[in-house]
Amino acid sequence: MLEVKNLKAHIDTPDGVVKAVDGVSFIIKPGETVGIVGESGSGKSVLAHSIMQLNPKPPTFYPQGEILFEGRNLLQLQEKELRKIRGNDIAMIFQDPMSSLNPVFKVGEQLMEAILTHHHMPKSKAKQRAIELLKDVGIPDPEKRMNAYPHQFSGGMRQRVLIAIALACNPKILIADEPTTALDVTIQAQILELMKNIQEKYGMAIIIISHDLGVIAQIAEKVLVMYSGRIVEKGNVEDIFFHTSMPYTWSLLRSLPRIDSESRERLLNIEGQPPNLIHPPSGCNFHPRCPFATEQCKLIDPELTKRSSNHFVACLLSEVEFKEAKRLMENVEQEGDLKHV
Amino acid sequence: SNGSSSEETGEGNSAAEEKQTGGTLDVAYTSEPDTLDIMSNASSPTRDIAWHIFETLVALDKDFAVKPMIAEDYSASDDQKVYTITIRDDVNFHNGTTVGAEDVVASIERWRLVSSVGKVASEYIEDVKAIDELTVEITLNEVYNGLLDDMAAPKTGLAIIPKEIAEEAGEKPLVPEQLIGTGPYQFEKWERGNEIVLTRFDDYSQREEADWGGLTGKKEAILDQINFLIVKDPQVKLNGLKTNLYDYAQNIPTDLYEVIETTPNINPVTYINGYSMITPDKSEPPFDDLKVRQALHYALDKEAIAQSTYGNEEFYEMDGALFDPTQTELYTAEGTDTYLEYDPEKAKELLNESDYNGEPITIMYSNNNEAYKRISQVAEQQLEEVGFTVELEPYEWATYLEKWQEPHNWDIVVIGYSTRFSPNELGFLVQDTGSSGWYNSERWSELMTQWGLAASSEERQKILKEMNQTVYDELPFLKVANETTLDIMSDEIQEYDAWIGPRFWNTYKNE
Amino acid sequence: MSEPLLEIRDLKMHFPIKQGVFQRTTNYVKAVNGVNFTLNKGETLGIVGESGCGKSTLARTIVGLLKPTSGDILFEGESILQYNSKELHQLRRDVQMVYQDPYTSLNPRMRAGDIIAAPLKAYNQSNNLRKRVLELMELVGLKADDYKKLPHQFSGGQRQRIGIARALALNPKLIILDEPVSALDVSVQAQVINLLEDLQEELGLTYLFIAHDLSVIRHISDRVGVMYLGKMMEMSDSESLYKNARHPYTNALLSAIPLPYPMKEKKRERIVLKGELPSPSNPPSGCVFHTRCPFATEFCKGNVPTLDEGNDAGHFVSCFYPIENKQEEFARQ
Amino acid sequence: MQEFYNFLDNKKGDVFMLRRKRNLIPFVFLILLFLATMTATWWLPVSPSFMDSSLRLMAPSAEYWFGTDHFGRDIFGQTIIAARVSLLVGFTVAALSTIMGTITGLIAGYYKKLDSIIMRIIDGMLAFPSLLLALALVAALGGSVTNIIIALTFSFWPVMTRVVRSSVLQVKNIQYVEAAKTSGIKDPVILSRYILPNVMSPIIVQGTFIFARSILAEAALSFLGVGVEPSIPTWGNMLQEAQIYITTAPWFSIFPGIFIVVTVLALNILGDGLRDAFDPYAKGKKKVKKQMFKQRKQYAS
Amino acid sequence: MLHYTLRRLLAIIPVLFIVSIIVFMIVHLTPGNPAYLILGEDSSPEAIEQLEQQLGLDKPKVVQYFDWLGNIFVGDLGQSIYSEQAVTQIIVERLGPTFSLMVISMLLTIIVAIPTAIFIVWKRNTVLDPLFLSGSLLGTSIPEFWLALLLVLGLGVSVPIFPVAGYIPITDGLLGWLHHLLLPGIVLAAVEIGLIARMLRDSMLESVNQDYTKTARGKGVKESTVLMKHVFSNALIPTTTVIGVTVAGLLGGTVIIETIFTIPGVGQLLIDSIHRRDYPVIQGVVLFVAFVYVLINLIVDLLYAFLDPRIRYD
Ligand SMILES: Nc1ncnc2c1ncn2[C@@H]1O[C@H](COP(=O)(O)OP(=O)(O)OP(=O)(O)O)[C@@H](O)[C@H]1O
Ligand SMILES: Nc1ncnc2c1ncn2[C@@H]1O[C@H](COP(=O)(O)OP(=O)(O)OP(=O)(O)O)[C@@H](O)[C@H]1O
Ligand SMILES: [Mg+2]
Ligand SMILES: [Mg+2]
Repeated sequence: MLEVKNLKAHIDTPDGVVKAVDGVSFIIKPGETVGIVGESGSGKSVLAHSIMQLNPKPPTFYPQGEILFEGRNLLQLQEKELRKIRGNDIAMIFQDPMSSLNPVFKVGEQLMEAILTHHHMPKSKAKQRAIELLKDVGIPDPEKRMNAYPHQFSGGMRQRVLIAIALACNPKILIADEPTTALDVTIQAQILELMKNIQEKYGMAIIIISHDLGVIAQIAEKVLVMYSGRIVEKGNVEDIFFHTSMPYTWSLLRSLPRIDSESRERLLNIEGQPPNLIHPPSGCNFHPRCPFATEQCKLIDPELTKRSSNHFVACLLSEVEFKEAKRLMENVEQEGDLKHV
Repeated sequence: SNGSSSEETGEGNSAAEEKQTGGTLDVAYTSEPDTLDIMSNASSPTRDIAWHIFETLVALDKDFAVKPMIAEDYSASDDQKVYTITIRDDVNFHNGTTVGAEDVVASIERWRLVSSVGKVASEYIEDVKAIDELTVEITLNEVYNGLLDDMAAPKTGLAIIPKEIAEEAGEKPLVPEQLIGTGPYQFEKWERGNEIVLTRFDDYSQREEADWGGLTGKKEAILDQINFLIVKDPQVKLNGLKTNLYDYAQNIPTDLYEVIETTPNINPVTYINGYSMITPDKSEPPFDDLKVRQALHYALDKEAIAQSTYGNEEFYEMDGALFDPTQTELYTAEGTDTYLEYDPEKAKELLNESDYNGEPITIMYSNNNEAYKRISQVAEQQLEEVGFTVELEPYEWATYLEKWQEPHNWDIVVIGYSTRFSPNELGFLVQDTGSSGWYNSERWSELMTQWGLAASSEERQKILKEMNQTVYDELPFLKVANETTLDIMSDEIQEYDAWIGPRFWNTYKNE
Repeated sequence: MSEPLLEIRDLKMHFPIKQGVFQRTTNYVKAVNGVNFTLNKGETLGIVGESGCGKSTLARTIVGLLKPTSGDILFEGESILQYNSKELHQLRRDVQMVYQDPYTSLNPRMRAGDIIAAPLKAYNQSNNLRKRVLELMELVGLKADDYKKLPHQFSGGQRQRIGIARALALNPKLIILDEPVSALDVSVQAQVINLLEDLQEELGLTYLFIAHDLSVIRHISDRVGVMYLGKMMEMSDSESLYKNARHPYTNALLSAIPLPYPMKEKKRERIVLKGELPSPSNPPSGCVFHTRCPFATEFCKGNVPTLDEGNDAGHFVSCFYPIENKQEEFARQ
Repeated sequence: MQEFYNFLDNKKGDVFMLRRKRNLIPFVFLILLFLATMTATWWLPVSPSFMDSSLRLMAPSAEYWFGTDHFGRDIFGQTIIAARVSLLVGFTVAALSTIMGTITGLIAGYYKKLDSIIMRIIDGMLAFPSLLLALALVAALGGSVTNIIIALTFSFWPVMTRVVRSSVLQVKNIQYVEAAKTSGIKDPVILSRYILPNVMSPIIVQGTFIFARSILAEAALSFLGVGVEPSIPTWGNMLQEAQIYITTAPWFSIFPGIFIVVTVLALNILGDGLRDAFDPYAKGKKKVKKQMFKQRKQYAS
Repeated sequence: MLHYTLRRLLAIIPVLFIVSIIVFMIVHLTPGNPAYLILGEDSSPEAIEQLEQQLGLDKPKVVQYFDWLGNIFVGDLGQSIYSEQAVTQIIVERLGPTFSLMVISMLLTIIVAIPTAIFIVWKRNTVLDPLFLSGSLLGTSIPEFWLALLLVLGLGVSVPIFPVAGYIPITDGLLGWLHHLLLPGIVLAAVEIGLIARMLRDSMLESVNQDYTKTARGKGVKESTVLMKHVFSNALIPTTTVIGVTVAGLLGGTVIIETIFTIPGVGQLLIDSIHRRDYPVIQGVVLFVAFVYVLINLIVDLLYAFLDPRIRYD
């Protein structure tokens, strides 16, 4: 249904060109849920915006690649055709709930606009639908809250409004850029449930970007891991969570605070600075921070290679090498810990 | 040329055409009068509009000679102290009543109160009384030959109004409802800031003398209505005439003459309009010193000033006399020989001899008039060339008037005076006032007294020559040039005669 | 026990709802509706709760951005509501806030470095300014060449870090963090949490930490408060709360945590809260949770529970029928 | 750590607005105009105030580039000299009213309590026709450029205040202002570094408007006798004097007119540059265009 | 809000009071005296004194002021020294033309400026933008009388579509009214269009890249709608302010346009009265203009709260 082929999205700045998305490819099928995780600043939002063709041009430009939606390249579509797709076929939940709502319009109006843009119906009906949507996303007292302005909403409430806007037209693809960051877990669960229901009902595909690996685990079937504008690992959830064979993903998972862990235990994190996207490191982008990096990693830029049927990894280490390295590392750490104790 | 007092414009063949009665004339008039009370207000806008409404006992004809108007006849006693005036018996007021001696007496009484000319005359008047229905007798306390001139003055002359109104108004200016005269047009309405409307007075009692002209003789109201529209901008007037929005526009900058000449359906109208002058303040240094005034005189190249100011030679005349050449009774060129002497070297010498030490002198002028502004600017340059230090101080008219009253506010003013009809009216020579720059001259005062007593034309000519001479000897002011006013009118207007200002009787539109 | 740094006494913050041409007040949103707690020096109090229950409002009231409808806020024993502007200025050096919203809380026309430097300049700590800023930036994981970038050139998480660096700049006594890590990837999140903990140890900082991520809360907090509809439902030290949640709402909350184990996650049972979501402008009578509480009775509708200490010392709960001994159940999960 | 500092030091010195060609040209123009007018008396072949009534209203020629006026003065010289007072009036009035308007507007918009007082005074000030004010000033202090500047400043300043205030009302509600407040940043800094840059664009638009209008208004006041001496030319009073010659001697009005327009344009471009310096979104447009062009080519091939 | 409105309405009184003092002082301190003007160039000091007495100008200024103020409270602004008409009546008479002119020019301004600004923002990266910029600046820096003359010569004289001057009240026919006011309206509008379109363009450019526009675009909303609705309504505040000030200013009359097109409006009234030192009229007009300003600015202030709900006054 959606195929992204070797997409590059670069941003021009006075200091140079930021290679925010630098050669990303993936495919989404109807009814599928793809999670995107990755370091903050790795280009997830830019990628999402590229699919929607919403990056401001300038400064953003697309030096290469294709985004094929139902066979049409979104990069080359006329604004008019894009418009028909946006909101209706592909909808997006924006990352920032605070500034993504227009401060001078009532929440209800903004929601109704989403409905009325693609469907001709009387205003009263649209209003009805809007109220329903608000209710679905868990806004209390939706009739009254329709008349509130965004600044009168809490962060989570605004986020839910954005979700409602995205869901308004039952899109074929939903791009959710950190849709639940501002939500408490109960509402988060409710929202994820809602998304799943719609997915089941209409065969909607979902691209969900999140830092909350729990959320990814809960909803996604496939996962893409991004690092400095590239996909460094992709595969089924299980592959990613249990058969990680990419040092970055592995480090990421290790940084998680666990609900069952002792409090105050020091969290692990990835050492070093995130890469400079204007002048990315040579070879493998992750090498300066990779605990297993070799001299080779500095020179050779690894391609995404197949590990198992659905599992692709961009790393020079083979699965076996990686496992070995991992084991060694964990041993060292434990020894270190013992010394401390 | 502007040498003749009245200028007939309009094409030759038009006279042959049938007069068209009726119609409305739209006149673009530059400034709105403060009042239409012609007796109390000496401004040109008041005069130009009000003389359609009001008439005087005696009036000036086209050659500026006094002729009867409402009066049938007049005579003076042998001792020249008693004037007997008879009134025409059929003169109607706009309110339907007829002019009687009582009305005239009341009007004279009011005139003595409110008119600046009337106030001068009033000092000589002992008594005014009605002898019968149509006869009035004025008794003077001493011989005063200016009386008839004063009564006939186009500005603040003796307009005849109904007795009740004269008494009711007293010193106050006439309000619109009181604008009842005997003229060929009557007052209709006044929308402040917009227009003044006059309509034909159907019961107007005409005089028969077609050749008198001026403000008397045969006046025929042919048009139904005259609208005086207040239009300030010259370009608007011109464009309005081009597009038939107006039929007549008063006071166009002479610089636009070329345009007018080349526009087919617009004809120029010109008439004399007094002269511009440079008046030094004679009460204070440096100009209390005659030498410095002489330096001023020699420093000014009046022809250059006039050319820069008026542009087209048609519109100014280099003549140094106190009156206009068309005023045959008053004009004499004698005594004005030094008028155009321009000698900067001599001016420098005179300045060196004097006490003047380069302290700045102030030229004050009112910038409501483009001409004064230009004269000042050119004069500034010429004066600086001979060693004066000059500062220009333009003011708007009201401020100017107030500043004018105080000698320390200025050293020189640039101003103009409209045509005057007797030495009595020469405001710029009235002794010891701001307007004359505090001119104090026994010689001049003596001449004025003689003027009041002079009866014959020869006597007067002699005095006038002496007056010119005095002005050039004592230099109370420096005349720049005679001005000619330019009006424009549509070629539909026929048999139009401007005299000294726009007058719309005896004229008509051919559409 | 160390001494209290911040005391909140029966704090209420009601926003007027305005309607009509003349914007007359027709009702109030009772965003914070009677909250009490004490925060001790060097402690971290985590606040969790339903979205829209008044957490941010509480935070904004504490830093003096909103004038509370009633109640009192004591900082080091003094009521800050009576402070004049000079005292307030001094207070602000000690109390800093990290905003929930990383986008609008940064001046779009200031460079990242200047944003972080601003509080330092405000308190005349300008010597070695640049060095200090770069240190702070490094602490929160920003690069040196980010110094002169403008906010819109950063990603969401990067902006959040600027906000954190700004709050840390002055070494305040109390930092109020309104969802500081929700936009961060786990690695940076770990880095920031580690940093916060280190700083607390080193400088004895006190945190009021608002978050939705219960794992993070658990990790960082000494005590946790659970809010619902403008009120505190439960408050205890975090061990006790996570192991032995007594309020039905807390319980539901804990059961809804998504876990990063795909297999488990897909099988897991959750307690789903039913019922209409109540509106803060028209809160339910009695216990505000009764409309959605699985254990509610008629009694709950008519009576307002208070935040009481039960058998466990230091474990306060505002419920007539608190759940006892949930430990085993929790362990099973 | 050390390398961080080195890195920064290399990049020191912000992209000053004049680095852009678009800003450089108007800047150079204004500087040249300023120098030209200040030194005009030395290099102009004919004294601009030299009158010769025989040379009235001559069309532009090799000798008189811009023709002559009704006194036969050289319009080119007049136009150059006129820049003195016009620029002085324009700049001073624009600068003064912008500065005062910005200050009062910031304060009124930011402090609720002062708002009602300041704005009522501003309302009152707005009501005074500048002409009346100028007349009174001339009466009190005598006629001069200073009085024109004062009178015009008084009439333009309140408008600026209102414009600034309205934007401040809007901006001050955005969270970064709150955030700054809670960081302990003092009000003057909040006003100057947080609010002002975000209300810059209406200020610049209004400021250049004031510049243009005050040059013209100066003429209107001069005409009423409260202006500078007529022998000192200004663009405004040149235009005023040229008014009746608009059809017969169009060059008389066209040249000062062009100078006004070009100066305002130059100033405006500079103002825009200034705003762009504050505008985070307005950077690097040009380069991108080139790249987009390239990209399109690629697609085409 | 109601409270705020009432407070503001009450505040009109002190504002007008202060304005009244200042205008009185200014008017009476300005040199020039109606007595000189009425009596003309060569009047005698005695006559002037007499007239001053008659006009009540010889009384102490304080007395004159309080006489005037006392009458204002009963709604009487006094009488013109010249026409002896009531000042209120004079203002009312002159208000018709001025108000008409204001309406026409404001309508023109808004009709042209707003779509232009939106269009330009839409085409912001094309050559149209700098062109527009120069155009708008031309509008603001071209003297009104120039433009007026050009238009009159073009559309009044060469191709006589419009009358070159004059005014017809709307009661004499809507068409004639419009016909006479269109040219002056255009001239006035040209200056304002330059300013307002510029103001709007710049404010819109400020918000054209805000996140909420992405949301709107993401909904599939047309770019033009995004601009016209979302960007536009966020950019309105400074523009509204300028429009407010302009409207109020126009109600005070525009001397140049009224003169060139001979429209008997408040501007001409004021300038004529200043020239004539018709004190009661000057004072009355200024007070009236002040009142209009305060009122319009109040409306604009209230509008802010509607245009941006985050703005609150209490
Ligand atoms: N307008 C811009 N100018 C310059 N750089 C930009 C711009 N927008 C984004 N970037 C850079 O592009 C990179 C990718 O940004 P993006 O917003 O896609 O990150 P992200 O993966 O969504 O991160 P997060 O999870 O923190 O939101 C970041 O390094 C950011 O600094
Ligand atoms: N300015 C305001 N005017 C009216 N109501 C407001 C205002 N600000 C907040 N509210 C309301 O107050 C309630 C609490 O909001 P608050 O932002 O404190 O919630 P929160 O607990 O921080 O939620 P979240 O986790 O979603 O950020 C919400 O119902 C919100 O709509
Ligand atoms: Mg992002
Ligand atoms: Mg919140």
